[in-house]
Amino acid sequence: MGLFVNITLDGITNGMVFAALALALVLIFRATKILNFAQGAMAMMTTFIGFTLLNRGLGYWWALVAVLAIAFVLGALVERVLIRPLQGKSELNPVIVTIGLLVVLEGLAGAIYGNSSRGFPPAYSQSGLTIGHTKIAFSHFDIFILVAVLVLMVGTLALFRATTLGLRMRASAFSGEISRLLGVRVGRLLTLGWALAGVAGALAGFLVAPTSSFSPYFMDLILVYAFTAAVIGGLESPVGAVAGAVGVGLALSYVSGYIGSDLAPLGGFVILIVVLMLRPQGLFSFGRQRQV
Amino acid sequence: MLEVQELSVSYGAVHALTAVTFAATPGAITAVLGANGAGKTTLLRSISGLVKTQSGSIRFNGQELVGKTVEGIARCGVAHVPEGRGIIEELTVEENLRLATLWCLGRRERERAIEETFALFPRLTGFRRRHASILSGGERQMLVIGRALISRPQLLLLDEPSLGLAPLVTAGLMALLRDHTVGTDMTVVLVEQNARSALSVSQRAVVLNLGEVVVNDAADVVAADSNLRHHYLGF
Amino acid sequence: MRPEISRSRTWAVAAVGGVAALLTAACGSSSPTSTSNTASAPGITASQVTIGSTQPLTGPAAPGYSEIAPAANAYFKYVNAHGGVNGRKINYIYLDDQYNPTSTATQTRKLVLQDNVFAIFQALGTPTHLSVVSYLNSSKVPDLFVASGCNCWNNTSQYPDTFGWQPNYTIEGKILGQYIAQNFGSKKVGFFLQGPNDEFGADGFAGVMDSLQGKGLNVDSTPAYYTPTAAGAMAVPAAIAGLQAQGVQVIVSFSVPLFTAVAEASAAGLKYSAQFVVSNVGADPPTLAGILTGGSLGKRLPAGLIAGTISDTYLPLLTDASNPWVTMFKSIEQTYASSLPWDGNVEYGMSEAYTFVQALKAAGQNPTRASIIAAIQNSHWTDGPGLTPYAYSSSDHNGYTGVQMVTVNATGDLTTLGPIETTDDTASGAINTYSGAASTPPANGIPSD
Amino acid sequence: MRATLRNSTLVRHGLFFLALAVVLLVLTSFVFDPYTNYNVTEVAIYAICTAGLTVLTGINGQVSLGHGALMMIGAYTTSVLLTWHPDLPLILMLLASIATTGVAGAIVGLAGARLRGPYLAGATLALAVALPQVPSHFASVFGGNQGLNVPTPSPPAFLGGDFSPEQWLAWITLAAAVITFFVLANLVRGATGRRFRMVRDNEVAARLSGIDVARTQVLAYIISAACAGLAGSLFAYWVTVTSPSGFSLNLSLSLLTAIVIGGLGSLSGAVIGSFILVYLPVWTGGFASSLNLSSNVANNVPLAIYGIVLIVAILVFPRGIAGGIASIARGAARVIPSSRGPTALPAAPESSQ
Repeated sequence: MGLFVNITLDGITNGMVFAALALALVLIFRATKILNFAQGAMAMMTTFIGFTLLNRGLGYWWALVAVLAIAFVLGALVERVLIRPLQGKSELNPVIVTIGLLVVLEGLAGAIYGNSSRGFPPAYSQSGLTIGHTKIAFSHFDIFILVAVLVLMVGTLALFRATTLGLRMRASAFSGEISRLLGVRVGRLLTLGWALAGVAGALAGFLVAPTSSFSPYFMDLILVYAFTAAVIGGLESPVGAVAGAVGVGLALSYVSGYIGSDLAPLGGFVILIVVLMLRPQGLFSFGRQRQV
Repeated sequence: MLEVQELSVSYGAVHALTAVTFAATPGAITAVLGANGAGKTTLLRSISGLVKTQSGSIRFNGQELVGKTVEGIARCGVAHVPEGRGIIEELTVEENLRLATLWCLGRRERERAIEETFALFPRLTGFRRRHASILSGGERQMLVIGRALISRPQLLLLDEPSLGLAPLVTAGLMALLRDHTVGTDMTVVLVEQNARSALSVSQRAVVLNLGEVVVNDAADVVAADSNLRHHYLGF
Repeated sequence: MRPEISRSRTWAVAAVGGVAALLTAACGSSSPTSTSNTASAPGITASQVTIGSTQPLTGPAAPGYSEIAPAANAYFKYVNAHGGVNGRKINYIYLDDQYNPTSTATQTRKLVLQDNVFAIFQALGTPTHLSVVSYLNSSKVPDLFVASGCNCWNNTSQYPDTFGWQPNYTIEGKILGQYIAQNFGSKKVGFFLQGPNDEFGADGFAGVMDSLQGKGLNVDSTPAYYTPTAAGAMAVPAAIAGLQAQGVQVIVSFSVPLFTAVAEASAAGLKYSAQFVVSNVGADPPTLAGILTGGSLGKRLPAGLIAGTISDTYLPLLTDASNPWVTMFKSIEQTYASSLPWDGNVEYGMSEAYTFVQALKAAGQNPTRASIIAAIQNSHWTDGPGLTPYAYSSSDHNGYTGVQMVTVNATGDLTTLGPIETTDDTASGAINTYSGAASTPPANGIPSD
Repeated sequence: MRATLRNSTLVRHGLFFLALAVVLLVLTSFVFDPYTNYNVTEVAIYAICTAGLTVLTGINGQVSLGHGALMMIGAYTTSVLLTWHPDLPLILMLLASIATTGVAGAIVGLAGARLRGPYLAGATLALAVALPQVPSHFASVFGGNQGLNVPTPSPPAFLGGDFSPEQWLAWITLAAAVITFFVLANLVRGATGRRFRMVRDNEVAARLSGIDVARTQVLAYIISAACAGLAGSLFAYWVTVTSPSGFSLNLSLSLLTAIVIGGLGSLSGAVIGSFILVYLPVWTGGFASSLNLSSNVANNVPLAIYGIVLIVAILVFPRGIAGGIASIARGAARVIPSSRGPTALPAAPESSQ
């Protein structure tokens, strides 16, 4: 029973971390219909910048704010410089460019910071809480992760559903040409989508770094799981992304806890396939198949 | 007042428009007619900035439009209803309308304009919060016309609004269009394959053939010229 | 006339000189005491010896281990700056294989076919090096001092050109197991291993079980395994939670440093205060502390996290300032590789480089691939940084034969627990206390013949 | 004679590939040193796999981020069979790997036929990550993370004692590559290729013209997987060890990168992409080591340069290098109309559009 509780809590925490990055992927997919393979590497880079700021003596929260701002600019820059020129070409080209960016950023971080892993400070204590007389695998930092990701999700939802900015962003994503004809400055909104995704990714980096070995590659695997989660969730829905991510987190955790840690990625794969076979457009998609 | 002068557009080696010159006046509907591939859609797309022009000028109320961005032109009061009912299916009906109000109307005016549009097309009211993808062809056309009018444009560009609609619905739409144009300061350019119904509501007509203007005259004169009708308009 | 005499004398001188030259040349090709260098083997020129290696410079095994080859190279730079070996400079090419056997295979081909190395030296990792050991032996490339404790390197019939160096995992496991049996007899013992089906974890497990079996101990003989990949690291907390659920009190860990660190941190996160007994390869305190605390940044973790961890060593303690090997290597590190931290990996890399120079010297003025193999098999080196003698002979390609138990103290340094002990890798081989005297390095720091 | 040449694709391709085979035979036998042969073998292995991926992604329009996993199935088929029956002939190993991977491709294709665009990408990506866990878990059959060792095929005795194993493997692999490209070039030009392209360009139109879209997609997957299986089997012989780490997500992404950089939808693009895949890291590595940098920088500069080359290549040649060459050739043909037209480009028997 204790094992089950701990494994479940571990799965939820991991899932929340995947969710933060999955939200970033969803933001970009909604804006530009592009799968950004460099999302994890961008988050890695900003987390290293945060690491430098912390080393220079900046306080944790100030460093976090600075990093989120830098990530905003980085996201915007990537869209303007690398993605914009590819508009209207083969849909695989942006995929290759983001893979290229991933490689460049990892090379750059390795050259500057070295390839070895290091520790990264958490916002709060990472030792497990005691409830009654039982110790559980859930810490103050895990609570922080949970709250931060939920706030991110609700914020994303509110932006899309309740603000005119969100309306314009959705419109730009679904139909750039019609939106432009209605006076929407689509280019800026696509840039904004990438910038906001950069922010979500950077937050994910700050949340993941203390729980894993912090190195230029520390986001690679998170990206794969976040990607799986976003696909399960339907790629366009923030709620779907979070639900998918928690599902993937739990699947990984149960498989490694009860079957064997080496099979964990298979757990993620199996739920992805089950979901996609039942709903080829993911769980929370708009069901556009009627159009065809 | 829209003045197009010596406008040329080409796609690679293909000349889509060659030295097109015409004018459209406020308070009137100017029909642009011609066979498939005559360059009608290209003409509208170059006015709204979607197509890069090669030479010539497009002036609206004295402002040069060539060189402006699509959204910049839209914000000059130009509403373009593209071919194939340009609604955004993933947004709700109300969101489609609201989107068109965002840059031109204040917060309070916005809500009133939306209510007025629903009053104008009561059939849309029931679908207010539904995705626009579930609308029928006629309903979609109501939505795009309503959306075009909601921003109170000074220049309305309509591309084949009757395509695929039942004759009765088309007639209703055309009548509505005339009511909203004649006697106002709005300039309307109506591109149609269905020349007969277009000419019935238009005041002027421009006939294009292979990218060149072959006729530019009053609508009733064009409608009366059976030779012209036979050659270019197919009725 | 005069010119005649003069000419005949010139002839005579020339003839004598010619004979002398011939004699010298003849001696040079047959006697190791000659003074002229020839390109006697692939990778050997008159002035240089090129050797190659594959190392985890990046990837999951990089933390700590990525320092080993640069440290060895620092020792070679020192030797080169002091005249080299028989006038030859050592050129050490080490390529990154990311601890990925596929990459090891391709990088080793590059070293052998493209860079034309004389020997492979210090190639790191059990799963990685297993992918090329057959290739190297079929190509007759000396495969010296594999940086791994797998028993498999000691296989003189299949791999006559391969030599281990550190005590193999079974030797190490037996001595660790004996300590557990003597000190934690009443506790439940479990395992955290690289694996399954990884010789590193399997050999260590076998060694520990040799010492535990038949002593009435409470052993959970189903080990928890980890995969040495990024995905594997994420799964460690669940694996540790599994051991906790089984009531394991002593965790025997054959793991690379990153995974030792993750395992200990996971246990701390679960408030699971098991006793960790970790193989030497995964227990270097500076490396673990570096991973756990984030170097210059973080607060040091609670002392309880790595303090109290039990391990073993076969080299002098890093902090033993009275040991001449330690002071020598430390000063070489400060001159030739000042960016490296002073830790167990650096000591390891330099010690192994020292052994290589011993072998190269013993292989003669103009070494060949066969002569260096013979030299190691016939060596009975008495000097060297290790605590125990080497086992090398024509039938044994194991290196060091024993270890001394250590523990991490409250300040994060190692202190010894008891005597140096030696054994072999058979199940029945007895464990003996080693009482030989420690050697001292030669004055110039370069092995004599 | 000339008319036959122009009209029969089969004959023209046959002659072209025969000539290619002769050129390769001369190069590998008399020009290349063992290390070059070793690298050329790698190029040929990737070319076989990327040619299959080109059929699937470039010509049939189905994205696969999981072809590394399919190569893995081929490699393990060979390696497991070799541990059971070390004496079976190599050709049997290759055929067995093609068969098992083809079956796996049918399964993936059946599942994939329900999925589109990013969803297919997601599913195949997850496959690429998950499948290598199987051999690592079922260690008794697959050797775990350590993998299975594969003996290098030794050249037959009549070739002489100093005939290097590298050269022998280069012969085998290049022969397999030439045959694969011959078969695929004909397939792509023929009715099957036309069906593939119709499904890619417009599923609805394809369906209306009587094409069974799902069946076509599964067929494309099977063909593509068979190529991956062949490549995987040769890969096992080339690396001499088959372990899960050889088939990481990186491999799958590299294969996709190769076909896009080379020129999506063109078989010559697959070859160009495979060359880049093998030689770009060699060049960037050489360049970086010539700069005499500190070890952190030296280890990572090749990686960064590799990424920059990928990005710049796509920005400069949005249709890949083969596409870029083709449009330069077309431009030249337009400037000098008397020069030989597009028919004079037999080196690109693809024509995707």
